[in-house]
Amino acid sequence: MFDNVWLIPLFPLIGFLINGLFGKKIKNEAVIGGIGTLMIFLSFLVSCGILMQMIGLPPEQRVFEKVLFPWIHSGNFKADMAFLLDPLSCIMIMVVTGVGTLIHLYSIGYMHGEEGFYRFFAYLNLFCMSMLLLVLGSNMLVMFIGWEGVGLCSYLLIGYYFHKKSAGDAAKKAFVMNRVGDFGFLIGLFTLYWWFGSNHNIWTVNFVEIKAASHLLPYGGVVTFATLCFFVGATGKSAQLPLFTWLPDAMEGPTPVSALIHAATMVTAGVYMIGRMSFVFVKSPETMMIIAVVGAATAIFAATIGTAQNDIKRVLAYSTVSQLGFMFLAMGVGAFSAGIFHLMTHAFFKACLFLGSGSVIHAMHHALHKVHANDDAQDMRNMGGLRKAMPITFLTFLVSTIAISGIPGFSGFFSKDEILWMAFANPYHGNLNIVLWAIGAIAACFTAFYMFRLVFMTFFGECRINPKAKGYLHESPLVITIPLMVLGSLAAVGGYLGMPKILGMLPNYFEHWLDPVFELANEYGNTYAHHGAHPSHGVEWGLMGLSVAIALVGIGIAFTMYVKNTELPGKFVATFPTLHRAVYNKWYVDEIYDYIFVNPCKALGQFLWKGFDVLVIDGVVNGVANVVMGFSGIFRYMQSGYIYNYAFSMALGVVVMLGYFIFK
Amino acid sequence: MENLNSYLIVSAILFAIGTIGVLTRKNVIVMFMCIELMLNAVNLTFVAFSRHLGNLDGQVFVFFIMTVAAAEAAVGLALIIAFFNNKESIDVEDVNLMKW
Amino acid sequence: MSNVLSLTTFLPILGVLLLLFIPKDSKGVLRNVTLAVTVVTFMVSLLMLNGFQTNADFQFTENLPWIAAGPFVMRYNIGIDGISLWLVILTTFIMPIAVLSTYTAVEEKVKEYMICLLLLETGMLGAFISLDLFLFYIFWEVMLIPMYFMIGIWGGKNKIYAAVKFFIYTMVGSLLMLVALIFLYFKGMEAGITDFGLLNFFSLKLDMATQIWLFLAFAFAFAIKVPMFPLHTWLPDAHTEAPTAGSVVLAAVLLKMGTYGYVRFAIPLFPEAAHKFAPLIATLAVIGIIYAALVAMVQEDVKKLVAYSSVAHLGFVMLGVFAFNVEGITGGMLQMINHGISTGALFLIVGFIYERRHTRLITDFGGLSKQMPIFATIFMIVTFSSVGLPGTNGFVGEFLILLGAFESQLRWWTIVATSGVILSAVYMLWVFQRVMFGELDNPKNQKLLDLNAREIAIMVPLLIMIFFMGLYPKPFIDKMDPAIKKLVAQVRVSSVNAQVIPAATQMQMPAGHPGMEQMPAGHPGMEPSSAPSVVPVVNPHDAK
Amino acid sequence: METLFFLIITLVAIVSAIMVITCKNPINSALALIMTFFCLATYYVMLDAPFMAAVQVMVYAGAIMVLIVFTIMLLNVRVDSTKKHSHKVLFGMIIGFFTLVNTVFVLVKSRAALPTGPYSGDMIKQIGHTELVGREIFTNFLLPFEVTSILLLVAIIGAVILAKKKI
Repeated sequence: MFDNVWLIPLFPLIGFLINGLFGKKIKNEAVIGGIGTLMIFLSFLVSCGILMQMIGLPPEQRVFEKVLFPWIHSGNFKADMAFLLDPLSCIMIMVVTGVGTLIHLYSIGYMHGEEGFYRFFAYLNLFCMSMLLLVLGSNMLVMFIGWEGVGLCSYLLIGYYFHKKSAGDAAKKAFVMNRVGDFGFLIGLFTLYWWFGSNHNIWTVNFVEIKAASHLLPYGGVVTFATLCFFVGATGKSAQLPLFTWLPDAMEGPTPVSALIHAATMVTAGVYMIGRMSFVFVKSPETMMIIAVVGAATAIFAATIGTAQNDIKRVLAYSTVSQLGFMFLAMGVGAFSAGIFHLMTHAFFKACLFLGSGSVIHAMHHALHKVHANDDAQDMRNMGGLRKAMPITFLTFLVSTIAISGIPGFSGFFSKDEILWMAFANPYHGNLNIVLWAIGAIAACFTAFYMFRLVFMTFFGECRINPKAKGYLHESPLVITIPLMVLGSLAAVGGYLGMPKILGMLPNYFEHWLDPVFELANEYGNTYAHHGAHPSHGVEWGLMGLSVAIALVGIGIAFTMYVKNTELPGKFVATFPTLHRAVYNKWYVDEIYDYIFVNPCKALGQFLWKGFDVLVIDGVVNGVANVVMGFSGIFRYMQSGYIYNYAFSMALGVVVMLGYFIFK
Repeated sequence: MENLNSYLIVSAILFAIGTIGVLTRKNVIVMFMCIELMLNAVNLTFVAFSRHLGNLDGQVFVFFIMTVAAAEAAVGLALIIAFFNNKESIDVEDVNLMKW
Repeated sequence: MSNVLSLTTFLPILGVLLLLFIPKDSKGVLRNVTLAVTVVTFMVSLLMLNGFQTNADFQFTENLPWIAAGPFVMRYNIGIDGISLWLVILTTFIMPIAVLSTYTAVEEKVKEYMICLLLLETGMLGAFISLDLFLFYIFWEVMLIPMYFMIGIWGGKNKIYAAVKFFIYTMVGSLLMLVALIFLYFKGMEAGITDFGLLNFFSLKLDMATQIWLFLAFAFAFAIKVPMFPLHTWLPDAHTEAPTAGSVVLAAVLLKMGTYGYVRFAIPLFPEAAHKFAPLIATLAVIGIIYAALVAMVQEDVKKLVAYSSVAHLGFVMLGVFAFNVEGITGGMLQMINHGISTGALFLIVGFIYERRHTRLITDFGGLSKQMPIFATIFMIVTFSSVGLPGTNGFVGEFLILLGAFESQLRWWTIVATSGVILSAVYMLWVFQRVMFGELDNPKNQKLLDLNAREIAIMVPLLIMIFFMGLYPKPFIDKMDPAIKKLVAQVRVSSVNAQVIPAATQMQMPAGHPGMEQMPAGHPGMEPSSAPSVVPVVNPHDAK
Repeated sequence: METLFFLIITLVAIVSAIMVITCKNPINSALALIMTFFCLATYYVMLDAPFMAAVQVMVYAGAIMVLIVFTIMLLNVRVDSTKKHSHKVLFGMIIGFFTLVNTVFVLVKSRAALPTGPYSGDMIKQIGHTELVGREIFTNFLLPFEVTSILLLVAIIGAVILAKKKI
């Protein structure tokens, strides 16, 4: 089975080629969607097979490299088109193909009747292929193909409604910000490659080889530089501070895209990359700290913005940014498996949330369309009371919301709580730990608040939709609700795979599974960790209770403000107008970026073109020409145009020259 | 047969007269004739030297010069006619299109 | 088989003779014959690819006496190695495409146009295969003339200005090169070299001062052709005014003359001087990358934008070449081919819409995706190839260049240059968005036709190459590898004497990577002697 | 006797040459030029080159001058324009004088060369000048001679194209 790993990215590629080249001719939506879904489902089956085989192996043997063909070989540099299977990539392919299949299925219903249906499925398949390359790549370069490939697909899918200017802008923004990250990734790659090569004559970009040689790396120093560069790459892809602004804008794409790319898979690539290279990252305490701080800061920063948004998808987008912050926090505190665990549970519940919001938007859109109303189908202020019309959507949405809020028993609780606990109890950051924990906890509170705000505004209370359209609201078709139900149930129970030890009911399968991957990183980490007294179980229980309480507080506030006492939000806004405006406008980050980067760049470009190129360089060039022209303008008066003048000068010349030679 | 020098001097005189004609006259046809005169002066030199040196190459050259002169006459006169058709004049002072 | 090289080079001239006998009104015949000639040339050049042995020697060599004027002996001395092989093939590959692109674009003076194209092809091929310095110079000048006419006769509004600017800029450089060439020959004669054969001069030992002056003269000529900042301003004008085929050939092949000149002549002939000036040239290259990207960003004319993007791409090539290691030069060579393909394709794309709308202003477009889906797809693929997306050809070259440069002493330059990757995405995507995305609001655009079969046929070979070179560049790299290794060895031997790198550091370095130094913790260090400010000031009298 | 004859011919040649450049009426110039040509033909006879003399008379005095006279008649331009440039004449004279001085010097200096060729006066008289020139032309100068035909052809075509009003 391992040998067939190349089939996993191949199937979506086939789907992409069929739909991309012939989709326009096929026309039949069922066939197009069927092909797209089938292909990724086949990949899912192969992935399952691989997972089964890997479970059957002893942990030490769970590494397998498959070289397809040599790719770039030049001088010392060697990069093959090769895939790496280990527990980490196994989890990732399962998530990508599994969630991917569901979202493909969902899209058949959601995208029904859209212009360019085939295009959508082609892009979606291409995305899956790129993502699978990213997680399967056995060297940094193959990973980079996927890394940029998903950026490309994200660009294409955000710009799916290309006739809208906002969609085009968002697509471009996403790609460019990702490119900023790629810049970091490349520099990091170069640094590592160069360091290993020049110091130890190990010229490699292969993960396995780097892992084998990682003991040679120093702590800090060059590793800090390299890992920080990689981390820049991760912030670009995973929408962390300061490169997060593209993700909310990316909601311009169709909702399944938001679910697949901007929640479940692509944006987690940064987390995955850090996990993949944990043995390098952990060698730099400084980088670890920066990752933890950036993660925590993003978590709280995005959560605050999420509280004030009215667009249902934007709330979810900021929630995604915030949850990614949690994952980075986990990575930064050395809780790699917890981070990956959160990645997985997040994929379940956030995909479910997005798809659920898609279902709502779909219903709203149809209802509004029927009565020719121009209201915004995504604005929560136009919703309310939808739980009766859309019971399945409501139920799955509620389950996922509970999961993300961290209510015990649901998946989000296990992963998030582990992250918070590790933030508190990790041996790396000393006194910073308590701050990290506090920020994380507050962010969790905000999370519970804005998520329940979302649920209450959408599904509870008065129905604020255009009254005429009210009668047309109804539950989405089965092809949409089935993925919702599957994901909803995963969101509910997925957490039991990685139950914390302290609860003791089940072993932490997840952590054990990933042990072979992160063992080395933990070992390196131990060499400089502060081995203080381990916090007792009591503390752990206490913190767990505290985080649950915090989540409940958040839910309570949301309940008070949006169900019981609905004029409270208005009062709040009236009391703190500046604060609300700042939060509503996302702390003006976009404007600041425009002011600092975009506009100066354009101005500089204009100046260099009009000022330097045209005035200075061409000025010199044309100036030289003009001087010559000036002189010739004077000299040309020697040309009288009369033949005898020329004859005279010629004869004179002959006479003088002859005379010179004769009489000299 | 006179000595070579006398022929050479005659030839030089004719050549100089031709030059003066080209430089002073304004009638294109007269200028043209003066050029023929100069050519003939050169021919005389050729023949004189040929005879003096006992080598017929010079005379063959004269033969070629005459061919060129004939060709020149044909084309030159055609040019003059074309010019006259345009300007109703054969005065060189009217030929000044190349003026700066 | 032995003279396949001459055959390839002069087939276009035979084609010209053939064209002379076709009446100028039968435009269709003229076009088809030209196409046939270029296709046959391409086929013949493929024979060459087939017979090419993967080693570092010059192959298919021919060495015949040509002009012997006293002490000046010029020979018809030609041959190719892995470096020039691909450029020759690129040239023959691009020409049929260029010809095909003129079928509807050029209606006036078709015969003359086709003759110009074919002469141009011979000139370019000749320059790539010459192993005699003087022969190279002659071909170098030969290709100038048809290009001059193509811009000057079939160009746009401001064609005369552009043509003259192009001509004079190049001429200035090539005259300097000629002077240097003759001086070099005299130096060679002192050392017992009896003709202009390039290989003889490789073994010529020149003192540093002479090298510097000769290198500067050659470098200047090539820098104009590349073009490197700040000698680039002829390029946007020439590109904007030239007809589509002219732009394609100019971008795809002519610009490569400059970079090829560095690789084949300037660097191996004067290795020590090249080392000395590497920081300066790398600086200019990096400035070119950033500068051209910024300027491209604000262009209003699509073609000008593509022209500036050329400047940026060739900046990458220069950076790679001056890394003086296998990776960098391989990347540079690949990038030369890539740039030929993707920028050529971009110019064709601009040509397609220009033919339809007779405007190139970005603001005149918008929302074309809706009306022209095939065009949109192709444009997008080419855009991403130009941006250097992995999986397309652009990435392989760019990556190897940056990797090679990072390994060499040009580390900080590389970091700055890498940011050009961001900027290239900005300007290419921005123009793509403004042209293809958005509302189709201009009524003139609403009746645009999508690409026809001929236009698709033009683009398909380019698209195939884009993906083939991106996914499986091995055949390309393998063929050029021995020649590049030889070049690197040639340059490195002298670099030991060049005093650019302290000799002690050199000794510790593992083989293959000059200029490497242990990185001080956390802060990648750089040899103080390679700072860009160390541009030697040389007294002209030292050259004597 | 022969010297006297030479002097008379020289006088006639120079006087008619001067008339060529001084006559107001181009016809008179042309007639004077014909006179000069005849004198030159005489010189050729005196130089033992009767064939050249014959050609001179036929080509120059005959063909070319007829063409010129014909053109003058055709265009019917009688006198030069009234504009006078005395400085022009002065300059012309000066340059002409120096030309004369130069030419004489050059020619006289070159006299130093001694007879080297195989064709003596006796030989010419014995075999015949025409035959000797003919041999020379058709052996050593065959290619140039043939090329002259192309020259003439080009001249004919050129003249036709130029003289036609509309092509």
